[in-house]
Amino acid sequence: MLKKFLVSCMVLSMLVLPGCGQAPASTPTGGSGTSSNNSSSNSGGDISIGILTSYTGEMGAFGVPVYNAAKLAFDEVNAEGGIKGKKIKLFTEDDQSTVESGIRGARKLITANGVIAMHGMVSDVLLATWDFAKQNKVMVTSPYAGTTKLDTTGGDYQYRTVPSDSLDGRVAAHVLWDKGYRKIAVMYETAESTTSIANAVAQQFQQLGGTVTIMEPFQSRQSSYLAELKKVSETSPDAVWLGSGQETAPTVLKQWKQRGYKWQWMVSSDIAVPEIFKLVGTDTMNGILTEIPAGDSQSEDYKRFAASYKAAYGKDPGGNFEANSYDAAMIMALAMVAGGKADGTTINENYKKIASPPGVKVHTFKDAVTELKKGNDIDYEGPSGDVNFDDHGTTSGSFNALIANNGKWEQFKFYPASAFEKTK
Amino acid sequence: MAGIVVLMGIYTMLALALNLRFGTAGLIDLGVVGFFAIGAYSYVILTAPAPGTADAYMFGFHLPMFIGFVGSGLISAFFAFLVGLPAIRLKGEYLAIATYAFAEVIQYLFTNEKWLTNGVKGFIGIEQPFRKFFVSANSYQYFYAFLIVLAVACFWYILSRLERSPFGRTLKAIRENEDAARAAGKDIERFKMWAFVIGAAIIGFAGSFYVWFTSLVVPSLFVSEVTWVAWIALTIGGTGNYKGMILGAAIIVGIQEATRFLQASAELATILAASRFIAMGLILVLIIRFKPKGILPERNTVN
Amino acid sequence: MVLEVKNVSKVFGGLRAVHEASFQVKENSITGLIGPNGAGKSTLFNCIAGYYPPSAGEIFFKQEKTSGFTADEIAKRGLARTFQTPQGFAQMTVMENLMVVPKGQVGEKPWQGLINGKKVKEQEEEIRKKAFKLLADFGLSEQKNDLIANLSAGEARIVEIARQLMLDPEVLLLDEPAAGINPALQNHLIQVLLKLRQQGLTLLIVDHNLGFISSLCDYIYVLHLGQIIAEGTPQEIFRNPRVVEVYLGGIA
Amino acid sequence: MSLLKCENVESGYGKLPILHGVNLRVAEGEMIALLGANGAGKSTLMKTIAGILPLMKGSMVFDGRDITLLKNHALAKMGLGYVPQENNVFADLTVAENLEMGAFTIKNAKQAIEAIFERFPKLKERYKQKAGTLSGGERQLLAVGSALLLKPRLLILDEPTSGLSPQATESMIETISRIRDDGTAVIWVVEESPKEVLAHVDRVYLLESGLVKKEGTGREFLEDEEEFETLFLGHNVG
Amino acid sequence: MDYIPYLVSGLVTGTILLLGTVGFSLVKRIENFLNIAHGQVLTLGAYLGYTFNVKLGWNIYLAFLAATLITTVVGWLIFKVFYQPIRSHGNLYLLFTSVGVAYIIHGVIEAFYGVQAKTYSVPVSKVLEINGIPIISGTEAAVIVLALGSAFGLHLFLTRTLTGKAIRAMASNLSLANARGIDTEKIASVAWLLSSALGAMAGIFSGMIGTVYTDMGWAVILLILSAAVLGGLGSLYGVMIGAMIIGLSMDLSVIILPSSYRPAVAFAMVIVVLLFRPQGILGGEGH
Repeated sequence: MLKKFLVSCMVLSMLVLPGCGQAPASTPTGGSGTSSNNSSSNSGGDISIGILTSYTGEMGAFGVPVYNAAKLAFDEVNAEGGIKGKKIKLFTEDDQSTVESGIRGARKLITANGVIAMHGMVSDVLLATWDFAKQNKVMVTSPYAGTTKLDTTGGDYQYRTVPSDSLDGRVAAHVLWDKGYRKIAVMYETAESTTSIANAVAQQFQQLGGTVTIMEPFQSRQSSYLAELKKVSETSPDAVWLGSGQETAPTVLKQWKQRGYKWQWMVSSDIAVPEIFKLVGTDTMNGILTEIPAGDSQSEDYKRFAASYKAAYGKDPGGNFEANSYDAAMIMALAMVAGGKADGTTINENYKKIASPPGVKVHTFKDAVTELKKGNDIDYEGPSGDVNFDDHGTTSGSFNALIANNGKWEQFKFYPASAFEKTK
Repeated sequence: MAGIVVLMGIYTMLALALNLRFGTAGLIDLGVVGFFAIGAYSYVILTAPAPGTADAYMFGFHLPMFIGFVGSGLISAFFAFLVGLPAIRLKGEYLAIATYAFAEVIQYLFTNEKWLTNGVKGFIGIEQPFRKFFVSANSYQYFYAFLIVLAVACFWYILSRLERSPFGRTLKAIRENEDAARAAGKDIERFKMWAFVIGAAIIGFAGSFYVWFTSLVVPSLFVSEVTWVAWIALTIGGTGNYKGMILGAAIIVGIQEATRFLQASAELATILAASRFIAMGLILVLIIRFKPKGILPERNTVN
Repeated sequence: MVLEVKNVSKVFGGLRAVHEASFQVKENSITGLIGPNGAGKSTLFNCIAGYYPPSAGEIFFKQEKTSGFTADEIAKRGLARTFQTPQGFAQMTVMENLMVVPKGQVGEKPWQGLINGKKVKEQEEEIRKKAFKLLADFGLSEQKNDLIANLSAGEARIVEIARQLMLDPEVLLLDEPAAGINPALQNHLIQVLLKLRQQGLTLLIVDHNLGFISSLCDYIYVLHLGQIIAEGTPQEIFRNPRVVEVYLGGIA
Repeated sequence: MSLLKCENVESGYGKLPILHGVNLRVAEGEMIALLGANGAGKSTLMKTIAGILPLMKGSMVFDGRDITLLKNHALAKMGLGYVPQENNVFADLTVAENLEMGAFTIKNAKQAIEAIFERFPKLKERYKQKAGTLSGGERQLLAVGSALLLKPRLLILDEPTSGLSPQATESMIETISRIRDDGTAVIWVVEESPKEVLAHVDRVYLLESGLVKKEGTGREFLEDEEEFETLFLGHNVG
Repeated sequence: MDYIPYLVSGLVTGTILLLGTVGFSLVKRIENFLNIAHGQVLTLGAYLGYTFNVKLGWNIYLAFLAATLITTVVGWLIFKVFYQPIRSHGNLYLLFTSVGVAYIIHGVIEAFYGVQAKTYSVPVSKVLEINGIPIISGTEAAVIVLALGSAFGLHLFLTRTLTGKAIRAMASNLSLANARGIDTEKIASVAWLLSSALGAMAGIFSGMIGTVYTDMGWAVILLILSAAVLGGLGSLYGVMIGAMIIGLSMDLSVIILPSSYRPAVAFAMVIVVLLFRPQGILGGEGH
């Protein structure tokens, strides 16, 4: 009796809540948008792919853009007739930015939904689910898992369309050096990605001949960072690199402004999102630098991608790894076409091959299919850049250096992948 | 399913340990996750290979899995002893706050002391027990679920035996009336310490099981929510009743899994995550309101 | 002298509850400690049993200085106490309550309890027998499976005495054992206590009422405002004008 | 008409009753003494009348109104003042604040407090002091004073002289009889100095094992010296 | 001179914490349980402040008033719906109910506002500089003044008004308060209103200084518990000092420790205090 009552309470809360929540107009639904039917778990004709990403929790801001971008790619594939007549169908799970939830989500996707590939995990979740996925011959890809832990272990059933954090950090150091700063401080949250990027920034900057005045790790989500700012200011740096997420960075930046400190900021790519201007204030943001692992936003690929993204979701892509997610999904589809089979093993075998030289450079699904039909080797290039993979499944990656200007991130310099090959 | 069983099992272990501490001995311990983390890290540090160049940790003893497992319980128990030395005397809520604070400090330590824990990078690719006998991960996960059930049964057996022993009887007496227990010549601090330490050992072992489940450890796994979930499982299931604890753990994990099957779209995820919290809160509030002793309350033993 | 209290004082904050009280309890005697409410009896009692450390003075039990010991250490040495309002392990049965008490239970060590070996089982059986006999002596056999929480006040008081006897004490400290018990049960209690003395036990009874105590005690001490104001046999105490004044007031 | 009428009152802590059907009446302006051994149920009866313990059986009528279900604070407003035996002042509040709490429900609190200060000048001297730091006698005085502020029709005093020095006891007895002289009915739980108290009271109830064993005037009790001594000193054995 | 900015930031942290902790220990004194959901009351206040300030575009001080008002009422409703009916169960049940309530509020807030952090639109104010070292900004000064003002207001309320004194009386001796004719239910309601109002203010102040996010309540309740233990759980003035000590020590610890240890400093202090002075800094003897 009681149990029944409780269950009904739970269901009730779920029915009531969506009504009052803020539901954006562009609501993509899991299976229905990409295929005709989303009721059965693995209906014979469809190819099931899982998006396991963070809709809630610390990384919650990235989930929807990553999902949307991947869906855009698969929609294009389906519009072209799918893969050998089969349509791609998406299932999605929220990892709540936690490993435990991620593992549960992955297990559900693999065992209940029968997905052949999963996409969209953050670093920790990817590491925790990879082995299980691999054992089940399920391919795993991520558009933003930058963790340095994968630098030497990835490559088999696991690929990422984003460079490693260590490269990210090196680029940040280069940007600051190129801007003429010689004395910087590094402030970073004690999270995995921010810590590894911070270390890379400091190391690279010193290699370039600059001085790092202080490495200041801090705890996220505190009400005040005045003490930390003061500590950094005492070392009088010309510029400060800040590695932090969207919950904490605004506090740091606002308090910096309130206290009237004057140094140049460079922030990590977590903060390189449009929302940041609302959170911090356009004035405060003006002139702040960042770099993001992305293709040249002036490239044709990117412009085309941005246009169709905007058409589908009413928003400009940017800062949330949309292009990386799009490419990861597109390569997944192409790998199946190239291998002629729709399973994880096929994707794994062809993933690197079709996106890396040698081969005919292709930019769209349609062109790629045409080339493949001709029997040609292809080298896919998309909105996120060359997407060439190294032996451990990581893209070499190009970077955009951005500057905040009146409420927008503007590209002021593009660093192609080739710029860093020698420092690797 | 197997994954659900594993998590249910692990939360049942925590609830079992908590029941010994609170249900039997009356200690309000809000530091469950602290010992859970100590257990998990003990296992990992004992079994980890020597550090590679990119690693910040200094000790990886590369000991056999079995020793790591035993170590996880023993080290957790040892820390409980250290914490208990001063803290076991604290009354009710003060002990609760002290243990809560302890668990938080542990998390900060594990985040920041890279030489020991490899910091936020943690350890990855942790080997699972008997994994090599299984070809596919799929069949292994059923075996692992079976292993967990076995372990829960084992702890259940040990704890229920302990509870029925003179030791358990004395603990209960202390819970019921400290003054009278003292008048009966019982050194209540010593008995409480035993309950605290044994509880920590079981939580430590649960840490090992958790590590095998996640296959990695990072400090962010060990947030205070773990403590609350264990308490909620114990409270709604019924303090002092082993079946209740399993039921409680099943309900909590069930709520979390149930919402998974409603997961249809990206936007719904936020609402679902939110309703998970609401459901968890509601169930706790309602149970306390209408069945304060839990769904399956403790039965008084009659000789 | 099995128990000696020497110049014991106890101060709470600014309040002096006991002031340099001294008295002695002879072996195998029944000694009374009486005084009106607020005289400091319970405080002194708690000092003896180790629940409060005395602010000054010393207490000797069997020639050993026990002031400063904890309550459980004193109890283990053979000085058992009861409480003014009976205390018990509420959600446990009468039998369990008694079985908790005995010293040196092997099964109280967790590993022994876990293994539940022969020694533990034998000891349990012994303890059970002993408890059963005690309950029978006190006429409580029928209640052995009742929860303490469901006993009447009188029964709870007798169970408490029985429980403390499981300690095999040499001295039993009783705190107002007659309070809340009807006269019939009181008589029963008196018989029980006299029998215990016959068996060699020493009793120290605290009460604020002379009636019950006078029919039991060999020797009485009177406490008033924290000080011993009189001592003697019951007859002497009854004739002591100071005691009568304290109890009945001045206009006698 | 009696001010307070208790019939067949049963009550106690938890499930088990301590009082087994007590009958008690108090007339307007009358002073009643309640005697009995420890554990006889005196404090329980007082707490039940004051509405702190719930009634299990029986009825209570105060001032013509059934108060069986009324809560403590409502009773206070009706003019039933209660001074518990222990913890009868707000230790963390000053003397003046304690009195203000006593006057919580009345209108011209200031004047009433002034009147109390006049009556008990000792309290006035210490009005800024925390009640927790007062001596035992002063504390009792404050407790009685606070209860008087309600201008109660019936004042229940649970052993107001417990633990007081002889002088303090004497002055407390005097104070209380003056309160009665002012027209307030009093129920007085007596443990100590019964001779002095009984000389002042109108009627006496003797409680034993949760029942009224004897009822009579103060004089009757005092005259029957043997029984009186038995009650307070016990049987003179030998 | 160099340390003044640390002191100021400690003051800001401390005063905000002070408001939160005072409300928490008011409930602790009146109802005698640890109200874990109090952290969520702060969060609720902060989010409502965001709604008025950003969504509706009101002036921050107007938004402050409106949000405080609503949170106060909600806090009181929560008391009526969740806590009052189970009072007789005992304080441990109240504590766990408050954990449940905390999860419910957390979930509701997340359902309404989503998971992304929010910030207020507070105009950047002028900074007071001494010898070129920025000391304190207008917003910070306003927060400190308002928070201390509210605490002082609470002090006046508790010592000068009859209701305030009744709250203290009730905390000191519940059954006696009843015997004195005080309607303790009503007074408890007032205490809950006050507690929620102070909590809401603390939440909004921390929103003005930093960001507002859904996990805020869990983070802050830990600091509140620490401050409360430090000051002696029930003592209102003790916890004010406790909160200031926690705020200052966290921010001053940054001088010698890596700042990632900042919150750990607070918890470590709790452990140390509990070991050596379990009744807290200003707590009385024994409990």
